[in-house]
Amino acid sequence: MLSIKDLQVAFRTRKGEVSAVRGISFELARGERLGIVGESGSGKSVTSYALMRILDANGRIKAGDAVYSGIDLRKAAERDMRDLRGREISMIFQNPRAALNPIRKVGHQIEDVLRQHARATRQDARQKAIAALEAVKIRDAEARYDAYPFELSGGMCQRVVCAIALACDPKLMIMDEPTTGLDITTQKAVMDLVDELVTARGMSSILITHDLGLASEYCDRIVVMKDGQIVEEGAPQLLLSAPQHPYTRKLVDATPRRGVTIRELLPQEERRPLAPHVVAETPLLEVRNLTKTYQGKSGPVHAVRDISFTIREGQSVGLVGESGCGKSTTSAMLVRLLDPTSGQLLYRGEDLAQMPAADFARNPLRGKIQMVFQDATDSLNPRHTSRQSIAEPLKRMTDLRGAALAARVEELASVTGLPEHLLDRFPHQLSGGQKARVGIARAIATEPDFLILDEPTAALDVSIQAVALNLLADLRARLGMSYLFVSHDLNVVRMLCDHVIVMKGGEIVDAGPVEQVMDSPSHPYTRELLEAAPQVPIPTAAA
Amino acid sequence: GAGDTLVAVTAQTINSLDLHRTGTNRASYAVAINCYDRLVTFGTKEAPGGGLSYDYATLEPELAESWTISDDGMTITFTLKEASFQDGSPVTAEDVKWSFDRAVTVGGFPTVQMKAGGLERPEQFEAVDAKTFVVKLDRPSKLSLPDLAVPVPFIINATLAKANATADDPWAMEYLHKNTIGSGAYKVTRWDPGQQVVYERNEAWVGGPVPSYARVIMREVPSAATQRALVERGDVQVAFDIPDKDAAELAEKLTVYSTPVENCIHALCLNTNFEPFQDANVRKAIAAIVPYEAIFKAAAYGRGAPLWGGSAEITDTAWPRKSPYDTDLATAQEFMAASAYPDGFETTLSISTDLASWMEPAALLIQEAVAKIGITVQLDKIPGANWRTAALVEKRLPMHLENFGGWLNTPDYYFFWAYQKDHLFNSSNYFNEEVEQLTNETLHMAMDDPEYAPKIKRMFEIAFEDLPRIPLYQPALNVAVNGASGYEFWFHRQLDIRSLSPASA
Amino acid sequence: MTDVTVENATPARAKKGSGTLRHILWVLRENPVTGLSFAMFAGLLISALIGPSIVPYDPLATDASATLQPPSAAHWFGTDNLGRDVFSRVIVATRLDLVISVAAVALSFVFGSVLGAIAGYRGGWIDTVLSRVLDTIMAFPLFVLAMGIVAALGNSVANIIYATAIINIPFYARLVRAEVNIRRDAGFTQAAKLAGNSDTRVLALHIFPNALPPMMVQVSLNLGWAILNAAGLSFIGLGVRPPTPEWGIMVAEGANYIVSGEWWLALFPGLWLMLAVFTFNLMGDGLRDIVDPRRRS
Amino acid sequence: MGARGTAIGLRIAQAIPVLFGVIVISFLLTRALPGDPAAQFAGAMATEESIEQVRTSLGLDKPLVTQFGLYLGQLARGDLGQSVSTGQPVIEELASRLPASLELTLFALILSCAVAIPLGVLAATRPGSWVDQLCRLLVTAGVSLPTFFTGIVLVYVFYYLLGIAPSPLGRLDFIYLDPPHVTGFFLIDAALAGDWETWFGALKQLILPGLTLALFTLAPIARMTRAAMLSALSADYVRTARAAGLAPRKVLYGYAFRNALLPVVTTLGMVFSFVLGANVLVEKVFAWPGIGSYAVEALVVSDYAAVQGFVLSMALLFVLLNLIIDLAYSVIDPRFGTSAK
Ligand SMILES: Nc1ncnc2c1ncn2[C@@H]1O[C@H](COP(=O)(O)OP(=O)(O)OP(=O)(O)O)[C@@H](O)[C@H]1O
Ligand SMILES: Nc1ncnc2c1ncn2[C@@H]1O[C@H](COP(=O)(O)OP(=O)(O)OP(=O)(O)O)[C@@H](O)[C@H]1O
Ligand SMILES: [Mg+2]
Ligand SMILES: [Mg+2]
Repeated sequence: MLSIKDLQVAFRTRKGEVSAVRGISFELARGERLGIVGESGSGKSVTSYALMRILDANGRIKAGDAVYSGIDLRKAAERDMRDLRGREISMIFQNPRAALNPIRKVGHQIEDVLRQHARATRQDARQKAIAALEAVKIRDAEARYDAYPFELSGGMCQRVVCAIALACDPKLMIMDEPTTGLDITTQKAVMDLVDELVTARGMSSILITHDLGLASEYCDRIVVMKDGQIVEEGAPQLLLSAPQHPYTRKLVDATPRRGVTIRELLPQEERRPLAPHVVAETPLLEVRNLTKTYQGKSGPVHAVRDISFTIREGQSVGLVGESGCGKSTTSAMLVRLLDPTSGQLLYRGEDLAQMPAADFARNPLRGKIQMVFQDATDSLNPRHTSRQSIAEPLKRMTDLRGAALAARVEELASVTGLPEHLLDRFPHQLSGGQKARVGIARAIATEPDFLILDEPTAALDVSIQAVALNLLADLRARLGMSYLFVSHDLNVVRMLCDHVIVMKGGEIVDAGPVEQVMDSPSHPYTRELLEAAPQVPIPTAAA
Repeated sequence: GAGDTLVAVTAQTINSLDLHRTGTNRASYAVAINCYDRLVTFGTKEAPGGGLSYDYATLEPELAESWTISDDGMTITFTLKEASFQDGSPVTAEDVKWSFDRAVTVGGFPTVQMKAGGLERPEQFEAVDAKTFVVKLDRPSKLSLPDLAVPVPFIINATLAKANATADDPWAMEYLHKNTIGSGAYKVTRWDPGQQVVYERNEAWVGGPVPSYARVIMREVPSAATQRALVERGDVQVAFDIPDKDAAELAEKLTVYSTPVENCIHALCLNTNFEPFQDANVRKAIAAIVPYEAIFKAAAYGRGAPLWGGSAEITDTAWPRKSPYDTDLATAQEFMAASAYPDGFETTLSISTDLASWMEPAALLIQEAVAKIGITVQLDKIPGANWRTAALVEKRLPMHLENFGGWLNTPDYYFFWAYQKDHLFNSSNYFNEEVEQLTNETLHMAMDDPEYAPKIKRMFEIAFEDLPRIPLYQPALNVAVNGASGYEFWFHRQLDIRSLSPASA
Repeated sequence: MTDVTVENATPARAKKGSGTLRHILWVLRENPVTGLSFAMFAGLLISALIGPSIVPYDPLATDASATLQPPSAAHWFGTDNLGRDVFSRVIVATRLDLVISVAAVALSFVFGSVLGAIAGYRGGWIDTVLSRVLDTIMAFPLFVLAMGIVAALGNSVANIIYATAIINIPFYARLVRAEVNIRRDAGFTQAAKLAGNSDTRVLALHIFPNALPPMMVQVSLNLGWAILNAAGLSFIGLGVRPPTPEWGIMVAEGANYIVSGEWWLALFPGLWLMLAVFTFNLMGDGLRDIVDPRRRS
Repeated sequence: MGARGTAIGLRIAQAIPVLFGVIVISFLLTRALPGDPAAQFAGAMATEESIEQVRTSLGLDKPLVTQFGLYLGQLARGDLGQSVSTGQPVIEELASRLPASLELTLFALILSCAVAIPLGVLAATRPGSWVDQLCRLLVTAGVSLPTFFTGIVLVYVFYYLLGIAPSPLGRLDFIYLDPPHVTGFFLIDAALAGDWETWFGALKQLILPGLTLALFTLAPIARMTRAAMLSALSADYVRTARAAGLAPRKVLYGYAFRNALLPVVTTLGMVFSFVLGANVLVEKVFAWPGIGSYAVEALVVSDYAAVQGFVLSMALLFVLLNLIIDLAYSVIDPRFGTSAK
């Protein structure tokens, strides 16, 4: 149905020509579900844009053939391509909210496609649009027709995007990371829905993702891309259990899953034994009846309601839960960036909640409680080099100056595995993993006792995530820090933490040692979370 | 049709149709002139700069048919013409009395101007019968009759005015502000403040020959360049009061009348309240260094009349007249050396933003020239709104430019305003006992009185010796005309549209 | 160990300095229009600095024998009604005009930034009050407000600068407020707080510099505006005092001579004025790129 | 609709302190003006007493606070006072002059939008190309010219030299009569009256001053259109629309352009109020009987009531304009009034 041969795509940029896709070939049969995985920048998206011929103006297909049902996609006239898009081949993008025109009713957006491809007339467009909405199982489709994207939740937006994509009964559906940015439970619901529809209509599909778990769950065949080339392809089971190409192996290894240790995420040759960390009995931080209520425009928002827990010295506590359940609010209060509405924060017996957050900057304990942020890019000042960012806490909170300061910064860089020549780069000149290292180096600069990690790896590729997680584990062992690890990836929490807390709607619904909570979940919500997480069907790497 | 409509442009804004109203500006006097009659008016003569000019020496009837002056000169009896107001009602002596009463009662400028002619109180005016009107004076004055020919004592339809008066507003100020109810040659049919005034002819006018134009539009065009373009292209027939430069250049293409303004002098004033200027040698030094020629060229483009380099001997009573000074560095340096400030001094030369077009070039040239004798001058531009207070009322500007012109064309009248202590235009704070006395004596004295000429000459002598005001030149009123004729210059420097006619006619 | 780091640090720092220079050169070279605008700006600066000492005539000296001369070899831009050399006046005026615009923009930049930064960072009632005050200024017809201020205070160079600054403050304040507001809760702000910075430091050293790139565009537009504003004031008679040469006054006065054929009086100062404003306006994107480290590669 | 209604109500409420601020500042500003209005209006020949008389009649002999109180009372009765220099009630003059300024400004903006918006869109669809650079240079050149200079040059060339433009004498040549007053906008009034000759007359007068102002406003509008279009064109929803096979026109106008309109509308509002204030200079050149020239004259002679009335009416207009922008926003953007952005 679709056959691609030696496809090459290049972009003209200020720095010359960049080849994003360098000669890839694959075939897609009718009704087949193909997965494309690979790390960020490997050319997954560009491949799909090239098929649709919707590359940015500076990009072009340099060579190769792409034939869809006998039509040469490379040579077809723009008119014919337009006819093909949406009617024969559809696409779904990540971040569904942004993918919808914010100021147009979703019903009209569906109608636009229907009318464009002459699937509806003025009279029956509305009715067909509603039917399309119903097909993606949106409740109360009639009413949703008149809704604007901002009035819908993320999951609903993605359903609308699906409705647009499916409106004209295409034969091929391309999904480019369709669930990024969605909650883990929503993600599952959406994927199940799309899969069901695609199968039911006998369509072919291409799922682009960097999540091996997702790909193996919803695809018949997977191709692995790296640097614009396909390095391996095959059925999920086969590919995952016996990866041939080193890159695939690395990718498979790095994917967090049940029953592997954190070291096993790394490529085999890098697995040094992990020093054990010691969990003392003495409590480091006791949280008592912590509550935070925001004064929102439409009444108070109870972000955190009366939570209590204890973190012992050297202990790593995982905090999981859906988006908006209050994880970030809790961590902001613990790290004293935010004043709680009520409750106590006993740090080695001293109640930190008494001190206003605004004055905490001058407190000697400031250096003892630090944090690594969710989004490494956002957490680095775009105007500061890595060196400046790492030196900042040292300058403010220690007496180190001049050469001693420089030495300490370099030491921190080497501890976190940041090459020294990157120290004088600005954040935009660093990769995601490098930025994460800068963030970690900065957080441990003052040798804190307590480190909060607010989804520190959420924005990273799996292989980089694996390195970062190991780095954190090493540091914990070396410096004897306590961690509060905030995440929504249960597999990661399982590997890194001793103890886990599950939050929902601002409350703690479940808590206990990791094994207990995860292996025999007692609370239904915990169970739901665990089920929603895609599982990589890889037998625990024996080697 | 276009033939009986005249369009004139001017930069000035008419802000009231009633000259007597407080705050009425000079441009608005034109309405009083064109829409109302006075008892008498001045005759016409050939103007020195070409064209016609009013003639101060002859008085002609306007609403009055004739008048007699009693032997003691204290009573003037007027007999009125058979005239009617624009609403058809006849003009009576009662109307005249009411109008004169109004002028002397409302205060402000009209009252002051009436006073100059010895007309101060309503009791001085009497309507003997419908056609006979009597003015009684406190003392005989040569200024009384001419003062009745200035725009102020215009005659209003009293019946109509009173019908529109209220207890708060007995003189119908509000009504007259927006309506012209006279017997004059024109009436205002439309007034868009800040834009235009439209006059329409009164066919029944008896004050003079019926005007040629049935309709006259006075448009306000603030930009001189635009005015010039308009008249040059013939889109308007008259550009009134244009800058000297445009006048000089337009004169080659169109008819341009540049009439030296009678009894008006552009002068450099030295304030005797400030020490250096108390020194007569300093004043003379300055008078000898002022680059008259250059100023006349740069500020006036040669329009008007020079007022420098005259003979030292005074043989007649003509005024304005040339001062005996001329630009001469050596003389100036001599005077300066003889003064108490041989090394010069610093001072400020002030000009008004409103009059910058002539003051600024003049001031710049003066600034440059006096530097040669060691006087460092800082230029100061004073906002127009402040000028009167600073220069004339508070008299606090050390060195400044000034442009007084007297309506009544006699030297004593000029001296009265500009050389007498504390009088408004004496911005130099000048005081000289002899001048005070001479002025007082000559002000009301008949000009053919044998004592008159010697006294006036003496006044001139002192003025040129003491030099509180250094005459620069006599300015001209410039009017460019394209397609019309009959322009007549008036002392009030407003456009008299009554005498204008199409050029071909 | 210490020695090693000292050695290491020094080249690193040196590299950083030249990096900035290289960055600037790169920005200038990358876009021909930007490069052109900076070249023109350099020209303006040079004429402001050394102009008065190289012009052929004293800009204040009158010459009654050579008034209103059209451009010639002796007087490149002709002479004015007092015989002053227009070329000399135009060149000498550069300094004053640059001073007026730069000073006015600097003032409004500083005050607007402080006000906007506080409002954006603090939020709450301070923000509300400040926003209302700024709205009030904006609700004035700005040019007329400037006129009023100059008329009330008197038309000196300083007052023209103040008036221009005041009417521009709201633009900076609003811009900074918005920029600060979106970064108030950004990750790097929180990180800076964690590093022990007080609120003031966080605001001044971490958040505010990030608002600089968009502000640079505003600065460049305002520099041009300030000159136009001063020229407008001159046109209605509220400009700097004579005989000081200033472009606005020269254009305003020269405008009266256009119809009479002495076009050079308004044209050349007008051209220079336009050139300066043009230069400033074009510089905006370049300035922004220079202060924006994200544009570095 | 509820949220929008509340949001708009809130905007109106927010305008109240602004208006009060404007009243206070304009009051203080006028009192700070140099010159003694009493002396000014008593006339050149006035005596001490007559000046005092004028002062009392203008109420300027009372302490400032009392004057302010009286002024507020007057305002509450809808009375803006009487201009001393023109002798007319301020409100009447504003009513007759405001339409003139508005007509000119609107005309200029429409002219400007008609050029700048397509230009901006064009530049955005080809960023970095020579078309883009040329647009940038052109519009920047336009905004670099002092308006009075442009105006004079246009008059010189098109009226004086070529004679194709009508005389720069305000809103209507004197061969026409003003159309019957309905809105005060000559173009509209003449059209209503069906008097097409006058309509063309009024249009001809509008062209040069309109062009002068339009040249000046091209830059902000074109630049903002370009920027907004660029960001809209690179938005995900445009990619979605393209991937769904929508026609390029539909994508460009139905999707990208409508979203780009939002910032453009804001810019338009700012430009409008700016131009209305900056009209002053152009009105002077073209003898346009608008409120700008009125304000200048009033300011020069310290005519308190006129200046205050002018400033207040401009502030009201500004508030109204913001409301209109909000309304436009609420029409274009369904998110208006909700917290979502
Ligand atoms: N418009 C463009 N101009 C220049 N280079 C581009 C452009 N679009 C993409 N690229 C380059 O093409 C390469 C492949 O990008 P692509 O978006 O396909 O990656 P991806 O595999 O989808 O990554 P991700 O998982 O992060 O979405 C990248 O190196 C990117 O920098
Ligand atoms: N400043 C604020 N004002 C009002 N409500 C807020 C504020 N900050 C957070 N909230 C609300 O508090 C709740 C908890 O937010 P929080 O950021 O802690 O969630 P989270 O668990 O970290 O989610 P995510 O996984 O998306 O990061 C949410 O409902 C959020 O909308
Ligand atoms: Mg991608
Ligand atoms: Mg969070």
